[in-house]
Amino acid sequence: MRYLPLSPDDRSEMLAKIGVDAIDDLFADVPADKLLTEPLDLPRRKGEMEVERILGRMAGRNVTASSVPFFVGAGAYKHHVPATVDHVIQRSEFLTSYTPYQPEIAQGTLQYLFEFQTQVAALTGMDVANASMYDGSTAAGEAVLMAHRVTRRGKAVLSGGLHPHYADVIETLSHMSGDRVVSLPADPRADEDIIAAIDDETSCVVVQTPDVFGNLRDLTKIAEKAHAHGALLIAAFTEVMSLGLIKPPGAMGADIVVGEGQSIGNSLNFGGPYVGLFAARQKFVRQMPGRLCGETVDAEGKRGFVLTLSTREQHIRRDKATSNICTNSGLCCLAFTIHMTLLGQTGLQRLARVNHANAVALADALAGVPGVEVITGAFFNEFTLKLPKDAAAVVEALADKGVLGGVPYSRLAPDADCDDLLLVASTEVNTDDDRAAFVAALKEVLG
Amino acid sequence: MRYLPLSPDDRSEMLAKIGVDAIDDLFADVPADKLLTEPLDLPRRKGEMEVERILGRMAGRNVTASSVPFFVGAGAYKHHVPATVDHVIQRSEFLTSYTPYQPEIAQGTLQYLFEFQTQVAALTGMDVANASMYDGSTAAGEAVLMAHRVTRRGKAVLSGGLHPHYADVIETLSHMSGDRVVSLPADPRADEDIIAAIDDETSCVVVQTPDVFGNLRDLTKIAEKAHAHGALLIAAFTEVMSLGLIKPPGAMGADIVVGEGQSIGNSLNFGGPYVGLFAARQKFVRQMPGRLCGETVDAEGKRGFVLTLSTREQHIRRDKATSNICTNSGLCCLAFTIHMTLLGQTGLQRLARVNHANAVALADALAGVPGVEVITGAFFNEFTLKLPKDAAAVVEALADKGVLGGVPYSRLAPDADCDDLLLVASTEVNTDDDRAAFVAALKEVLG
Amino acid sequence: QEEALIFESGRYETTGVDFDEPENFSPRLGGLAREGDIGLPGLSEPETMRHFVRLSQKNYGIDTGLFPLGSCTMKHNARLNERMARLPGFADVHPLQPVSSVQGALELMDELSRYLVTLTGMTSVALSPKAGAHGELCGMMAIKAAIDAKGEGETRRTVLVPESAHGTNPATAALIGFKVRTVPADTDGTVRVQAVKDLIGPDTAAIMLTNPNTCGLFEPEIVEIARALHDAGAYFYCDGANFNAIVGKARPGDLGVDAMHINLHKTFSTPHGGGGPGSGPVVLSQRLAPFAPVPFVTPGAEGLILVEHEKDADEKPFGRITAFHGQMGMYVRALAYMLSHGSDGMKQASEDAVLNANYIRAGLRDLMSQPFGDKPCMHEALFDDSWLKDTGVSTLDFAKAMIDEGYHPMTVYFPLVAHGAMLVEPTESESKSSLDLFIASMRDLAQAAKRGESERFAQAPFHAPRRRLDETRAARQPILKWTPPEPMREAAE
Amino acid sequence: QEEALIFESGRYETTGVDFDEPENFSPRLGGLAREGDIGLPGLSEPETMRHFVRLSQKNYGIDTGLFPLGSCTMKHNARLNERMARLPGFADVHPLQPVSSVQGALELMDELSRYLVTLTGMTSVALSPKAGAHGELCGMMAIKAAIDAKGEGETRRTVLVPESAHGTNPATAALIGFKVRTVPADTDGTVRVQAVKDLIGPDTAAIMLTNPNTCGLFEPEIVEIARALHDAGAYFYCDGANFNAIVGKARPGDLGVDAMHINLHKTFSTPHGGGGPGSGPVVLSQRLAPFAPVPFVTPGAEGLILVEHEKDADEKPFGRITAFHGQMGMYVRALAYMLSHGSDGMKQASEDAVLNANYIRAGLRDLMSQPFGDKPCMHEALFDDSWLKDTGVSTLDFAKAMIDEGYHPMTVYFPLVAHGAMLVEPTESESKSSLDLFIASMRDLAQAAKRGESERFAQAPFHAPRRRLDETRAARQPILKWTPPEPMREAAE
Repeated sequence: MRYLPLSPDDRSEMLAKIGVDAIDDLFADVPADKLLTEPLDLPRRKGEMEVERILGRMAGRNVTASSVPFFVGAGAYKHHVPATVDHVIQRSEFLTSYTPYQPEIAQGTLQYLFEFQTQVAALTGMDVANASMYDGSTAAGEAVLMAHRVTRRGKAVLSGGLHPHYADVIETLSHMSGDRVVSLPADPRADEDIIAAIDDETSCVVVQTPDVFGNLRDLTKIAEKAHAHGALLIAAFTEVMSLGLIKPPGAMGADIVVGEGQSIGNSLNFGGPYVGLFAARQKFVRQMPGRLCGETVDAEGKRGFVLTLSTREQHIRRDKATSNICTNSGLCCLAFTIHMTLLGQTGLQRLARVNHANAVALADALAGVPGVEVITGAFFNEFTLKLPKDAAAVVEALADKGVLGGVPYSRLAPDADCDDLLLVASTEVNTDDDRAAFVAALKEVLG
Repeated sequence: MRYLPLSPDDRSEMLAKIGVDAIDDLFADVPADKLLTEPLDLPRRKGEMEVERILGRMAGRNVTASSVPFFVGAGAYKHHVPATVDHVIQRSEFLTSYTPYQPEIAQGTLQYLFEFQTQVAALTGMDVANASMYDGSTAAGEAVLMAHRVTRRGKAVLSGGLHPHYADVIETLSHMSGDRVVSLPADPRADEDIIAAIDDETSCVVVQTPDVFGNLRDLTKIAEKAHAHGALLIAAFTEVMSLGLIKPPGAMGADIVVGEGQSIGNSLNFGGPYVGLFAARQKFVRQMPGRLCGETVDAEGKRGFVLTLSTREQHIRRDKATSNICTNSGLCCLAFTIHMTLLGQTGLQRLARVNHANAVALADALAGVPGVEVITGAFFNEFTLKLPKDAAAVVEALADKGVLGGVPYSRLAPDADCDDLLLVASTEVNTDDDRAAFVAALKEVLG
Repeated sequence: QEEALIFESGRYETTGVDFDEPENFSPRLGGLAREGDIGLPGLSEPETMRHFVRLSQKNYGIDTGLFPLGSCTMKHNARLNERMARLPGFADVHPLQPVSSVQGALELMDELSRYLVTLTGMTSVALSPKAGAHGELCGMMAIKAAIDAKGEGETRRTVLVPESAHGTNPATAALIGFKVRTVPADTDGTVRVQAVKDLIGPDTAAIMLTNPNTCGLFEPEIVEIARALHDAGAYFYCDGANFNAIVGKARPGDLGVDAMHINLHKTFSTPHGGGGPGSGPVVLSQRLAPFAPVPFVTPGAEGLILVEHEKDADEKPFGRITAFHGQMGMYVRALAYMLSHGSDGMKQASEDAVLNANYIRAGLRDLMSQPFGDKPCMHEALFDDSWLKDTGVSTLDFAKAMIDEGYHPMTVYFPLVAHGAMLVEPTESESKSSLDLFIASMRDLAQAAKRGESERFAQAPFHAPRRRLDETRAARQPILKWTPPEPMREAAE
Repeated sequence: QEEALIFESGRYETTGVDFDEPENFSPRLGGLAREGDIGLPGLSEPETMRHFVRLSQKNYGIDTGLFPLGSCTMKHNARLNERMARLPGFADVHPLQPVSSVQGALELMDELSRYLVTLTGMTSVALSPKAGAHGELCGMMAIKAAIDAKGEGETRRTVLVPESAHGTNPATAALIGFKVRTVPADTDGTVRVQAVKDLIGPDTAAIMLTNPNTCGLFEPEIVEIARALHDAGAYFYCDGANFNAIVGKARPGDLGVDAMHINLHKTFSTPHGGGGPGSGPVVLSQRLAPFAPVPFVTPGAEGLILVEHEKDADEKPFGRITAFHGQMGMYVRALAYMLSHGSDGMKQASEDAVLNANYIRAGLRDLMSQPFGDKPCMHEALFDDSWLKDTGVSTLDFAKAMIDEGYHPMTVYFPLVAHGAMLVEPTESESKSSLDLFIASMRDLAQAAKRGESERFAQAPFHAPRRRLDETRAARQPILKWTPPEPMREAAE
């Protein structure tokens, strides 16, 4: 077996050295009737070529984003990732290393985490960022728990523009931990009165911008109201690239910012792995979940980096920890950091403008399809269409025509009574031909 | 431009430091009327995404070996290369290094070259091997030149079973250098009397096994006759994997062994880059072309490796060099060495048996097609069919049916009057389904 | 040469990505355009490449040497698996595409589930947890949901956790409102059924027990412990971090486990990647299966279906724990591992992992001390620091000295039940000659410690990218991001 | 830790590749089956990975630091190009598939040819040469064929080669039977037209001249030299190794060149790979174009055609120089480079390469000596060793001391026209800050040499995987492969 270096002779020699007769002598603590004697009902070993065939066949049954006019977003976005990124993250020293608990031989990981934290803080306009969470949705869940800790209150208010998956994650967690959640109704046109929902029991209010419908939200007044009531504003986003073009939550009064970082450096991957971004104001740093990398010096006075403030964490604090998180999204952070380094703010801003321009062009083109209404006013690279038909059926019909035309909102929230809404995203990968194909197909489907 | 780190400000500062006013002051030696003032008639810079689209479109116009039943060989073979190989050869320290002229910081390259040389010597059954040539054909050309040097004679005898491209390369080189070549006629059934062609003017006789038609050749008697006349036997091969199963040329009296190493570790690449293998008897080592890596010690007595015997080479000996070769196939050697290390003789022998078994099964299946004759008796993974029709037309017709069914010999040697011969190869990648598809398609084409 | 931070070497106007500026469009940003510098310098592509390659050279990985980090399972990461995960059909597919366009992806999830269920002898699997601790959370939520469904939510509020447990166990339990009670370990490092029974009461919701445990020992009374819990109406959560020792040798389902997470990045060798991403599917017993969260894959009339909402489920999902469907990229890698090994290879891998650990144990037992006596271990060998008594060398010193020998240290000071613990897990990926070399190096170090060569230890490492780092300073005045130097202010002071 | 050879760590029975043994077949090997051990040990996959990763750690590459190897052009290797070369449509295509099934591959070759012809101002290109020296051979063969076609084959037997030329030039000329005459360099490092005219005679076949030359200088009289050759009925072969300095700035065709090879691995950045593979297409003037070897791509009625035999050509190909069609993998990378840069980017790259070289020259000119005076260079700056006189430090010592500073040395002792030459080529891939750091390090070293700190140099390198290696010993008793130790024989002696 190609992965196992021991030969039968090795095994015999080693058993002798250990002083037992047979391998199962080492499994003596397993109750005899529980020790398996027959192989499990699974196929035997396969060579590389066979594995490639099996998985290649499965992969071939999926329609890839690059192979069709593609406009699917709603929390994950198709962007072009430079080849440098994937090359570097596959380097043995990054790919096959562990959490940097031995900092002397993990400065590579630690320095990029420090760079990552700095980048995320800059992007969000916040004081500090951690070394990542699993994804945007779990980061949002952790943010609510953190707000509860900070405020010592247990009621979260969720905007109706929050991605329903994010809301579900928060609600599940809150239900389990015995906290309360007030979720405002779905809000396609961003005209909800979230301010009215904030009271003195509120620990936090969670608002997403761009919201799930694509609307850009001004958080300033919500922050003021929240702060006036002793509550925190948690700002969320699912498209980090928007921060190249729109005002960051930190500049609008957010106390905690969470979001999905997938768009920078990471592939779609059918939903994961992604990278959750988590940033906060300096004063809350000791209540943050997750790993933090900090600067220090070594015994010779040279600058170096270590994981720090670990007394917040589960491996030290156990049941008093700020979170149970252990593994995070290390390698996805690295991908993020490399891509962001390549971009720099100049590249990020330009790329964001390309995204926005493509989305504007698409919105204008789709608005010309009879029966279609673009209901999103201010947006980044995603907006909502109101259709004269059931959006889910339209999406299926578009797929039959070779266009992946977006996400029916009803797929995210079947009970929201928004079956005619279609979320449509456009990024730098879309061409004029893609847009024309979408318009033509939509006309046919609706016609 | 993403590849150019200098900013406009940098450039100005640097010009000032150098003491010139403008960049073209540094191009002052270019005759003024020859200095280009307008951009050349080529497109301007493109982003990664655009380049991927352009080249992806071109790539998409080719039929890949993995996508169809594939039986094309004749000097290049479709094998499965483990993922480890491509990962390692892309490591920055291998990919972006230079010829190891500074051995203290190139021990990685040098050690694998030493391992490569040892592997090639073992495979071919020879005393020494060099650190690679461009490919098998140019290695063959160099071998003939070397034989001329060793014997101080100028007449090479080429077997009619030698790959016509290899013969062409030798003939072109000999024509240019003023040497003589006697090429025996094409010899599909391996019944030529090569021994009769050897005389006292002969510097070398070049025989391929498995030959271009797939025949396995016993070289022993040819070697005896050559040696009796003071000539050298140059043994050639185009399928290195055959050496896992058949007697090596070194055991049959060859003086120089040359061949194509592509099958181990390297992709088809539409013909290149490949890796030429070159091995010889110890006594001829100082007449060998190409780089040689040797063992030595460093100032502390530790084992280390260096390029050696460089007084043979062009950068020292100039017009007295054994060859003009400089760059060789470094990274392809590495791929070869890694794949061969993974295989070991146990894996190589097994893989060779799989190849042979698949070829035997295919030969038996094709022999059942009416009008088709398998004319090769002893073979490894390739053999020749005699068809009732023009082989080139059959191959085209098979391609229309989605089967890449081999190489018409007439494509290699249009003047050989062998238009009905088809060279067919089968390796470990072929399945029962592939064979069945080939048989069915061939029946249709011939029926 | 020191490697500067990108904030020190980069410039705001530099970019290593080429796009043309879009022309002729009217922004529709509603007055929310960002203004001013973001604070993100860029580097050209050559500079970027060199920066990160040079950073990587300051790291240690499995590919560069033996990585005996106990409990972490640093085994070989096959590049085949990386290649498979990058197939466009897996990597370039959106989680919200129409399910008709992702049938191969659902098939992969379904096949992975089948493997996991077969290997563990359980009823079903929840794939979506993003890492081990997330899997713990998922499993404990399922237990809580089951308790709630029985109307015992108000009473069953206590979770038993052995003192040797991973920190994630109590943290997870506490996160969703359980009280944690610690189960003491026996003198042999395992948990006695009696110790559990002593703590079981009507308030007991579950136990969270690692098996094989964090001392590297198979819990010999695990079946009895499970029965005791079940008899009391409570559940058995098994921390599956060490499942790699028994794959193909024993099935958690046969032992009475109700829920167990599987670290795909340990047992099934998806790369650790310097701290993630992981993946932590949870296998569930029949009692808990109905409560598995959305989404999950299930057969439908026209192919596989993805159930994404509680109302679409036949059972009683407790909710959703993450956006989308989990760590697809890790599923592909794990399935590639399983297909490659097969049932025979996975069993052999477990045996080799255990054999290798015992071989190290046998090679060091005369010099180093085993806290629970000289007896076989599973996939990791535990030593304590009693053999270092009076040498002036601490476990930490010893670990740092290993760096100078070219090794990554073992896990230290965990589990807490062993004083100055050193937990060595070689995994099945090491050859005998590699282990021999490691043992020889450790023996050499151990003898040096006993000879009193304390300076070799106290200051170690000497031969690493950094000498020992000041962690106290880092925590006292945390510097968590780069800030521009303020030469003016410094000059004024 | 030392890294053993695979022959020391591997075993004959080990394999890291899994295939099932074929069943039920009768070998058809005609009595030529191989018997006994081949002598090739195998390693498992984890061992193989670690072995080669650890070997790589003993190497220096562009990605790890500045690599100022003059004449070698160690510029950034974009991974986009690697990705493109690995597209199955290029990598998984056989050279002898029906041409109807490889139209995209032929299109790529055609497009690459168009770029090369446009950049050089020449008539056509022969793509198939496998590396630079092979391209020289191809070009000189074309010249020989042209001479033969004019019936001058017996008389025109001499090739002029400046003393500063690469060794490949005279070696190539000699390989195909030309006599080599050396053209002396002028005191300014360039070739005077008069020096050429002094050697031209009816026996002159061609000159082989590098431009920009190996001293990093553009030959100012190149147009006159070309004219002198042409007037005498001879040809001008230009060694294109340094074409990277003038891409987009000047075209060899405008200068009178008849043939020039292009090192795709230098000018167009296909990776050097530790010594190859390279690719050396040759551009040809109208006078030589008819003699280009087979194969080549040409338009046909139904798409592109591959002309593989002389009889199928309209012109007079001189033959074939390699099997198949050349280095496709390198063509893809080179075209990706060209598409990415565009005409604007390639011109800028040339300018930046020249600017960077002059910046280094300017930064070191007060400390180090320039053999031909203080004047601008092209893409590489040449120093000699006169500034080291009386320091006891040689060029070699200085180069080895650079290793301790973290740099790959420059090219040393080449070109031969400068005593103790040091040829520095930074390429356009280096940033100003990288150059500043390099200059500072060189200045520090140079001052140390002048201060007489000779021990820092004589024993260098100190900080490398190996100290200085004994090359004499390697050459005296060459050990070119591993042989099993013979303990019995040794014991007997």
